[in-house]
Amino acid sequence: MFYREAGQFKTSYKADQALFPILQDRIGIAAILLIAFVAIPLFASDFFLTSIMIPFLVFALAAIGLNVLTGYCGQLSLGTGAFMGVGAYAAYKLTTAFPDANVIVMVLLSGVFSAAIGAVFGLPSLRIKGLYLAVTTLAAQFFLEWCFIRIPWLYNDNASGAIEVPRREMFGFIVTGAEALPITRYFVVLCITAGIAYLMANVLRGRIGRSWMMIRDMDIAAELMGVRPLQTKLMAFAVSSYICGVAGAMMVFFWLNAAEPSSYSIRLSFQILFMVILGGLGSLGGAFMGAAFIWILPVLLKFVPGMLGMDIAAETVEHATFMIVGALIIFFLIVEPHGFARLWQIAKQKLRVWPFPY
Amino acid sequence: MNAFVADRAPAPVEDAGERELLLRVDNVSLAFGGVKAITDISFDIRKGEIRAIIGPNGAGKTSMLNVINGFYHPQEGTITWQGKVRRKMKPYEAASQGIARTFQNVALFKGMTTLDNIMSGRSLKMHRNFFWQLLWRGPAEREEIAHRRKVEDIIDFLEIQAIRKTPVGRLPYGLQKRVELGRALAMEPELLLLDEPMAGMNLEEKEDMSRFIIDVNQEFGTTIALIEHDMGVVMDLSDRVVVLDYGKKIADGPPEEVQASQAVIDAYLGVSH
Amino acid sequence: MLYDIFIDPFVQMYDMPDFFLQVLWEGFVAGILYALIALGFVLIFKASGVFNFAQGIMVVFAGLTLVGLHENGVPAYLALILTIGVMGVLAYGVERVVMRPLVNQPEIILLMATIGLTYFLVGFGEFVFGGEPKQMITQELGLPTGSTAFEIGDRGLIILQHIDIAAAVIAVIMVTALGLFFNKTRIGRALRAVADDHQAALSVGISLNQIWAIVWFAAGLVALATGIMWGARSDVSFALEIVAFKALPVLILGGFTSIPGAIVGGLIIGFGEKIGELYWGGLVGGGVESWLAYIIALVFLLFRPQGLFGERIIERI
Amino acid sequence: MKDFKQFALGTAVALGVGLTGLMAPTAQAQDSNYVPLLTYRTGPYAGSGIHIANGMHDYLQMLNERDGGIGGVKLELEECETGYNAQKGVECYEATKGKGALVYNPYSTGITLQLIPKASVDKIPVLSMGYGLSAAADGNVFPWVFNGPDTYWDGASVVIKYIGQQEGGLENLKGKKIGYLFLDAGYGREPIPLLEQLAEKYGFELLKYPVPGAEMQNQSSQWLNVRRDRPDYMVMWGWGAMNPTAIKEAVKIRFPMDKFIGVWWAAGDDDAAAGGEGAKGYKALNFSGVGPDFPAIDDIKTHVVEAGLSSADPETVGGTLYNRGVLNSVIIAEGIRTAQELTGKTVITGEDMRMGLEALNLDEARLKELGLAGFAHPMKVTCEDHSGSNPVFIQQWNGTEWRQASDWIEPMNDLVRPLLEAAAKEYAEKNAPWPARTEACPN
Repeated sequence: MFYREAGQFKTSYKADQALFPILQDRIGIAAILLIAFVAIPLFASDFFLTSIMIPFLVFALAAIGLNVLTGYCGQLSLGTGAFMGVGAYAAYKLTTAFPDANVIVMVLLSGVFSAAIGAVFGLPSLRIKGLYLAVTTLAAQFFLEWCFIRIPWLYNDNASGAIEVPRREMFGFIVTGAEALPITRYFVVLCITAGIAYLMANVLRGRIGRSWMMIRDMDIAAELMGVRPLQTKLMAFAVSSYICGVAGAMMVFFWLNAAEPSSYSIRLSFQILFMVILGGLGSLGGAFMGAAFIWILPVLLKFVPGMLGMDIAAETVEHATFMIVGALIIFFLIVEPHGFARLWQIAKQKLRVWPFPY
Repeated sequence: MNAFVADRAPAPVEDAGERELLLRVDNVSLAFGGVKAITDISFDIRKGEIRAIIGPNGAGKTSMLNVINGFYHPQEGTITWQGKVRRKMKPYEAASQGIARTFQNVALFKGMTTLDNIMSGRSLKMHRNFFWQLLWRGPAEREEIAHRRKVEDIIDFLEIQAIRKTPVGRLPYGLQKRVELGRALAMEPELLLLDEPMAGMNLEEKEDMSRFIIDVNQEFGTTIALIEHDMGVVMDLSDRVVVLDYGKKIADGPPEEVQASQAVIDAYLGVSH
Repeated sequence: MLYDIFIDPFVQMYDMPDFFLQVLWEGFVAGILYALIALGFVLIFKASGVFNFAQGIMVVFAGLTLVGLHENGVPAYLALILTIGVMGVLAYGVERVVMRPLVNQPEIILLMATIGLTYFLVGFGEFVFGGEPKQMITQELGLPTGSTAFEIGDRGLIILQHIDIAAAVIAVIMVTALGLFFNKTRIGRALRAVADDHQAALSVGISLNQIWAIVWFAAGLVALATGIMWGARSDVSFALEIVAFKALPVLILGGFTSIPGAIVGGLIIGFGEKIGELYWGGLVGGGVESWLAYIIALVFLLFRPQGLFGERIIERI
Repeated sequence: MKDFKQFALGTAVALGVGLTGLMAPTAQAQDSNYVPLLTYRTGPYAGSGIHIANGMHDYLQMLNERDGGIGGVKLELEECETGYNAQKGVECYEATKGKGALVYNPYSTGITLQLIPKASVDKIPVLSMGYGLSAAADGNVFPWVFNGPDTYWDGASVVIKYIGQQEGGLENLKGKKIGYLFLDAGYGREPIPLLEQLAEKYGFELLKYPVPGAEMQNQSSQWLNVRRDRPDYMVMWGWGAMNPTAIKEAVKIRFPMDKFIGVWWAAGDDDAAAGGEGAKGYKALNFSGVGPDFPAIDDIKTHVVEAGLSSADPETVGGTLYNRGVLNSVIIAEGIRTAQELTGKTVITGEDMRMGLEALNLDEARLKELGLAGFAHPMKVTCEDHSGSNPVFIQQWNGTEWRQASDWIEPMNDLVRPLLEAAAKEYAEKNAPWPARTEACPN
């Protein structure tokens, strides 16, 4: 009823292969973009921008990165945090080595380094599969974390052992550092995330995306159809790590402002993995939904007791948050193991046939 | 006939035994640890024929197909492909030389739609690199659409238009087999290996599938090697039959000849060894 | 440089044999403890195909419950029994609430569910017992404390902690008991049947739900033993959860389903990382223990993808 | 299962509605002084964090209960749980800064580093008492950051000075071996340059034993190394669960405990108690009072703890880390009071607070007035020196409680101060363009 595609005829393969072949979807995505680019900047408070939207977009990008690897190519990775760290440290080295270069270019370049390192740690994927591979990616996680601490060159020998984001300007706007306005940082993060999401959508609907999914669904059959497993998997590792690297760089440059190695610990890897799984493996939209759920829900939960006028100690709220998030994760996995993306499809299906049940 | 078929000239009809050699298997043996799957088997496949490989369960038929498309590497023996002795190769190399196959237990890409599954057969023919793919607009999109046309021809040929956008996991078994055939056809192979294409089908589906196989062979000129248990189908379809039992070749020749062979009768009726 | 890598460590081992023995002993103890954690993983994976990431937090949770009960005035042994009861309730709850609805889901979904369980247990444990680290009630439980020193030669000295010896003994007892349980009892046989083939086990009338509850309970007991031992080495706090990651390379080495694999893998990792850290770690500034085990496992896996005790994988289509 | 799905969809919608509510900026009525407390009672470092949080909260709460706040204005306290996690730290900062926050105490090096550049932009000072960035002691470069009474470099120099005293003079350190066991993070690595400099100057050998954060509770390798190297003294820069584990391991290898000295963050009661009888003799630096025998602590007990307003276990009141939290709050409270005096306002802003902290003068008389005579060394902040490099004492564990074991020892200011200034300069250069100080000096 509300979501009816009947009567929308495609007259060319081009139209049929568009990203959003259905009119309602096009309207929906336009509305979301309108909200993101116009409504939020106009009405949102600084807290909403810095503590909800910016982290949400950064995490969504990282979730897209991991989704490429895990959701589309079927290679489970627990090293996301470290790959994000590589991006952050690379961006820091680049922008301090070339202070006059455009910082956004540096952030985008930093992903190249994490892509290279990701590809190296992807090599075992040729022989090792499934959960075994997941555990070996932990080697990347712990080894890289150790490098972030042990190689002072990476953080320019700072006494604090951390990377501190210097002030950088672009077109007269301060985009990084403490003086950068939340709104500026928000726009940068939004443009990068939306841009990469769009480009990835292109890759995923073409030959390369298909070859990843072939490997995921049945690697032996894929190989017998001419897909080179090593090349394809390494490419997935590289592309995934590139995206995660950029997300990691954005995390410190546009959100945290300074980062210790512990910012890129195994916990971050789990956080991102949760977003991907709850959002829905193999769905770009799901990455956004998962990121929203895992990041925004705990932030909101903190406000609940205050709104209800209850005086509960901060740590009790934290404990409750942990329990609720944990329980909800299990709950959603039980309800719909294919994540929010599938729930969204079911919802669309319901809207399509509404008011009839089927 | 549609554009896809028009590309291919039908093979001239001649006696199967005198056609040009496409593939020859010489004295091949394959073992897993101590278990011998194939022992000293030789036979050939000639261009344009339908070659059947039959035998009781566990005779080594699927292993033979796996050897042909490079998935298993025989410990002994040689394989000659289009006149050249083949070195040890990876499966994807076999694919790029024009060997396609279907599988005994349907091996479709379960998370993808029918369309995507058949498109995946075009992987080797598509060449736009990652950066064009990122952009999509322009060459990548044109390439995609060009291949989509070919795939649509196959969809028309197999009469599966209605399930184009359906994830293959939701299809009934018979249709899955058909999609799998479509995927193999999309590779435009020289040699098509079909591993029990009619297993688990009812009579009507078998008839459809037989028709597709004959059409593919006669109109596209594709050489086909197939494993099948239904003797009626084998006898009707194939030009020559090779019979395996316990990893050994026990007969080879035209269907009528094989059918009359005492060794084959013994193997199927279970004479003790 | 080459000398430092290839010769010096062996010279050191030869020069200070007492120290080398001590290193081996520490490696042995650490290996035993890793093996115990890995054992918990193996039990659950074998019976249900679930890679239970919550094993680490179960170790903490079991330890906290034990100490928390004791702090509230429950006598040590009673607290131990009650804790065993709590682990039983936990096992039953997990089976009812998590496992049963998620049966037949892909392994990654089950893995995620156990991480969700981890979050829940962290919140719940801190809510009930608070976040402060707690002292393990070693003496109250009648576990030995103190140490024995053996003198070797003039200045050689090997110190063995009694608690470490106890840990080794308890580990051996637990493994033996589990082995007997699996091989000699009806439930054990049922469990092995389930490990081989869920469907087939169901068809001969084995209750999967019951088996799962039992393995989760067994894993809980192993977690409790680990919690006590590791708690006695440092203290019982939520940071301990991270130590449990060490069981993962052990699992890779030993295989996800092999109990002897967990033991041997644990010992290899224990010896490997102690010897690596003490004789080679200094070359890169030390502290390599956090990743050395993974690299050992990774290299090993590249040459033997099926693990220590796994059979060679034949891929079929 | 279908109902479940509908429920899930419903939840999603509800979440969306909740989100829109958050979009509206929050306004805050100003009739109190708002002090956000970034604390952590959860996570791997909760063991140390809880006591500090209790101390900080209880002292300020006591001022509210006993005196009705400061200068007649109540303090509005709000704890925000960071879990020692940089992500949540920033969130807490953003959530509270709009409410008129006067000062931030992050209690995490990572969060401190994030806040330092923001302090001057948002005009809210950062008080990182005895942690954070040592270089921030240079008030000319970091007008908004206060890290008294001491930096890690002060602490490291005091340790070496104390070891010198034990050996009968710094010159006797020649040829000695001093082991340095540290949490392998920025925190533990910071003292290394100074220790190396001292090693060169006094001719002792510095042996480094890093403890990776993930291996905090698995230190047997480090202590095997200690056993092999046989250092004469061990110095520890640990935090959280690392401390009790290290002390237990030291007991295990029979290291002489009176030659094992921890930094002031390795001075908790739980840390030492973990070692049991064997930990007797363990020493640690400290700059805040030992034990509960101070009038102000008594007031906390009567007005806060016994009134049920504290989440502290009464037995822990007066513990080292609890008292550390109290000292932190004393500095906050005195900063507010000084700011009120300077500006004549009762409800002050972050900028006023900065002046108050910069003009802070906690002399002996004032400490006595506060009921805290001898609780801390008198400290005076100047515009140049935001740390003060104040004397520190050594405390020793007697098996059940801490006892002061030395007089106040002055840090080696001649060595530390140039290092601090050089580090501050370096920080400003690396973070160029770093804003030059424009804030007037209140002194």
